[in-house]
Amino acid sequence: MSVLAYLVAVWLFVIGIYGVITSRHLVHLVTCLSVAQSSTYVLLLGIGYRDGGQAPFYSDIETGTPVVDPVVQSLALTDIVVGATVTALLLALAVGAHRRFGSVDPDELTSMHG
Amino acid sequence: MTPRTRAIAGSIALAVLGGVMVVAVFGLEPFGHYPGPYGDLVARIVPDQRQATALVSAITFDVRGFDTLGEEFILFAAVCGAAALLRARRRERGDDAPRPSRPEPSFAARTVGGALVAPVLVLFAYVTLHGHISPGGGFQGGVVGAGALLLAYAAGQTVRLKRGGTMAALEVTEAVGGAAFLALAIGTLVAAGAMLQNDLPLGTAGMLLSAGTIPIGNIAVGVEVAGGVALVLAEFLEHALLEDPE
Amino acid sequence: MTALQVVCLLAVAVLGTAVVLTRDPLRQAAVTGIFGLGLAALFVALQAPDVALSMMVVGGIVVPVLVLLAMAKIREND
Amino acid sequence: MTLASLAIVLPLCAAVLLGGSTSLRRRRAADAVAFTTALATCGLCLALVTQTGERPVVAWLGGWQPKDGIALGIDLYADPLAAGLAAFAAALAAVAIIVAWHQIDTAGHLFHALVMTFLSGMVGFCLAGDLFTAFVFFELMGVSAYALSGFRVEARASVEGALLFAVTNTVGAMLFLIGISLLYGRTGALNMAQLGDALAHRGPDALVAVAFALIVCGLFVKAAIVPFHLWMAEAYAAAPTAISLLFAGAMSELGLYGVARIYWTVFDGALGPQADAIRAVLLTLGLTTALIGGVMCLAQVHLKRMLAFATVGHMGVLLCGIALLDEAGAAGVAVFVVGDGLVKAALFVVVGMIEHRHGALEELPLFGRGRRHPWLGVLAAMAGLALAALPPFGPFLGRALIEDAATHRGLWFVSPLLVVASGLIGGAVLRMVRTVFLGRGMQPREGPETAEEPEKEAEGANRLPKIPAAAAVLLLAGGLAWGLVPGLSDAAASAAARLIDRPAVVDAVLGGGAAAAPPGHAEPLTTAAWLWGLASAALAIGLACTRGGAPAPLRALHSGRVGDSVAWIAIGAALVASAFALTLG
Repeated sequence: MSVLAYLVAVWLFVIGIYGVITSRHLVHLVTCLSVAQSSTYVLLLGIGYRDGGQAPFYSDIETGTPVVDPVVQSLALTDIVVGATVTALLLALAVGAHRRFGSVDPDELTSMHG
Repeated sequence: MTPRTRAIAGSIALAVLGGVMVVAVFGLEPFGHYPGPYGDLVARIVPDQRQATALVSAITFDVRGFDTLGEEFILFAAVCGAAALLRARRRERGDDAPRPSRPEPSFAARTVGGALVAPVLVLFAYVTLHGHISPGGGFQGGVVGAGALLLAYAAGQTVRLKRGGTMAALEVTEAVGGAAFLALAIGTLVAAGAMLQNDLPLGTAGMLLSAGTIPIGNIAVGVEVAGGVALVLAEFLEHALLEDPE
Repeated sequence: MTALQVVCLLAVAVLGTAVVLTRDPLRQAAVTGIFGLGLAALFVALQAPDVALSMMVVGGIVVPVLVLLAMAKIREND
Repeated sequence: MTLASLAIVLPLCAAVLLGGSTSLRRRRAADAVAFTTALATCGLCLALVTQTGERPVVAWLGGWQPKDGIALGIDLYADPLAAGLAAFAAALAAVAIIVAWHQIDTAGHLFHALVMTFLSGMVGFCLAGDLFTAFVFFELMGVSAYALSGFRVEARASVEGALLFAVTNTVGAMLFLIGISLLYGRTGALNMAQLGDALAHRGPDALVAVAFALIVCGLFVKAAIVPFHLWMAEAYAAAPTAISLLFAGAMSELGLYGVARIYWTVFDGALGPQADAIRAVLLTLGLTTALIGGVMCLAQVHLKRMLAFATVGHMGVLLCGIALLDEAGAAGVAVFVVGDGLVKAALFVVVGMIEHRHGALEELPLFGRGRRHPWLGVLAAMAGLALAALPPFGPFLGRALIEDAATHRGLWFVSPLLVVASGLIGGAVLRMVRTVFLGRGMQPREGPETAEEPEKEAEGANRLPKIPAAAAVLLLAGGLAWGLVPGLSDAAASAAARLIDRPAVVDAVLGGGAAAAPPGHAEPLTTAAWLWGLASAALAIGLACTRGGAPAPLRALHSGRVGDSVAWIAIGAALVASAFALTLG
């Protein structure tokens, strides 16, 4: 049980990338990538968790109470923003690719090679 | 590779890669036993030194504020890129395509939208301004703020800007947020000697005006995120929502 | 590890798989929204309310809306 | 110490100015702001280099000094190598703006803003002393690059290349971040020096080996190491020429710089005892990359794709130098990056001028067109010879240092294989010169029709834009002269010695001060190295008369499909990670 969180993180990465590899639709592909990205949030927060630790906000608890690691939370926040912006950019590219090629199948975007 | 061989080869590779990762995570401390020392040191030192009760905000905007500066510009770059890509379409569409005329927002839509703008803006301000005290902050608030901006335009309550003007206004909002964060970085460098050094009066923990530069960073990010997210959404929505200049 | 955490972790794993296996992007937008909310719930259970709030607005609202808008654009160009 | 942070923030200031201000939307104003900023950034980085003469510059951002050997805040760490590479990237960014001068006519201010964020990402990645900060600026570089490569939106290929680029590199960034997370879980640290210290005390196990593998694979995607390189040719072909120049001259090199920096600062303490296993894996990848890059380079008829594979091949050469895991190899890499980068940048400028003048980038439609610009042909031919490591120019010196270091270790097979690789690359460039500028070889099938000049060219086709032409000459002259700089090898050896001296880095970052660096010393080049240089130049001249072609499996490998590319990343990562987990764990 003690590694369940990490296993879930690995699973999300693996299944997300599997979705990217087998995807037949650009928008689907981008969403799968965001699933793989979410593995990093789970991994980070899992690493920083502490049994019985409180959320790191001293407005509600006494200073000095054991808290979970606030650093990973800050990293995860950054990571979420990065992930969301990359998703937005990728979706814009997907729309552009469809406009150019008239197809949403990633395998059909290879006009240059015939 | 044919899709089939690719799926098979990819699955095998991912199984191996996942297996190796699983072996690696067994080397981590068991779940629930974060070993430190970074987080514990921060938890011990920062609340007293910075009068911030929300440790995550204190890290995001102070201890590791430089990361956030980089992150804000990732957002900035992605928004610039998405905007440029989505705009290309309008340029090349030219005059041949008939433009669907924009329906006037109905009275109900305007009333409801308009009535919602104020409370959403208040929520934006609340979430952003309390970032150093409680959960929330510039980023979460900024997304709410983007909602307010879009509601305002949807309701047609604001000045009827042409779409070019609207986009420019959102672009400027985003840039102003980014510039504010940069000004904070350079200002602290000049005033305190190190970039993003928090040398402002710190106040008392838990008060709205406390924690020095942390709320300023929150506000800057809130404005930038609001402008950026609204810009991307508006570029996607394009003529569903906004008038074309032609 | 609390029961809530176990439930949330398993739910996230299942929902993530569901997102990938939902091949129709429109349906996927809905599933990914639920996945985002599941992640947010997990983060609350992991004592990370700040991250949970972000995940809620990003994963629950912004990303699904972007996916829907992208699909609308694609339909419109067809 | 303020220089380091200013060098990162200055381009960002320009970016918000360009993105937000309506008065800078006029094209020339944007050009001027971006160009000046890039030059100023380059100046700041050069000033930083002079400050690192005796000891590295360590800047604690936010004023958070480390406490009891534990880093609290983020530090910027500048040694001569880091600051020098940042300066080089900034200089190339200035060149890119010059090249774009005549080309990008649309959405001007956003283009310039993105070049500025790209520059900031590169400088930040060079100077980051914190692993997560390195990741953030790596992503800033990446996101700006995806957006920039999608910029030439009117070209059909553009979006496809940009999408492939963005998806593959996002996967790479995830691998990088998972590796960082594993290390954080082990040590509770993000500062590179502190990480290295913590790992050294505990010795290696599967976690450390896998974290190393994931970080390295993530960086290999950016550095286009086989089989992580499949996005490269598409992205180059898609991106505006000015941007391809930055990708080829700086971005890929930064990926490998990251490998070297992170290995030496973070992992050497823990994995150093098993250096032989790491050397074997990295050397295999490096040689494979060099050869596949070379073969594919000669097979291309599209000029930018050809240069993309030239870059892949040279990334392989660089990886071989890093794989030696010693001072001499790293010194050779440092010399090679600059020499090769300058020469390749000159070639990109030439290609950009051809593209601007003739509107084509394939060898066939350009057949014989270059006869009107013989000077460009001479430039390109000299660049081709320099890329083939003709002594005594810049790329030769770098490659020779790497070869000597390899031979010194008893790895006799490295030299001949690298000779073949650069021979192929130089041969491809020379063949292009032959078809485009001399009108020989590769006859177009319907001669008269394709030889017809379009209307556009009739007026002033002989006139080439002056500023890019001057830039090309200067870049090439710099790349050639680089090999002749007196004392360069010794300086590179000193810089490399400081890169690999982990205890001194830890002392400088966490201990507050370091002993003054000992001067480095490079062995003089062996005769064999000179002969190998001549051999590869001769090989290049010989290959210039062939048509070149790649075996079908290699062509099939480079399908340019997103799914294939990501599958190969997974395969590569699985191989590297299991190799490291088995041998190091």
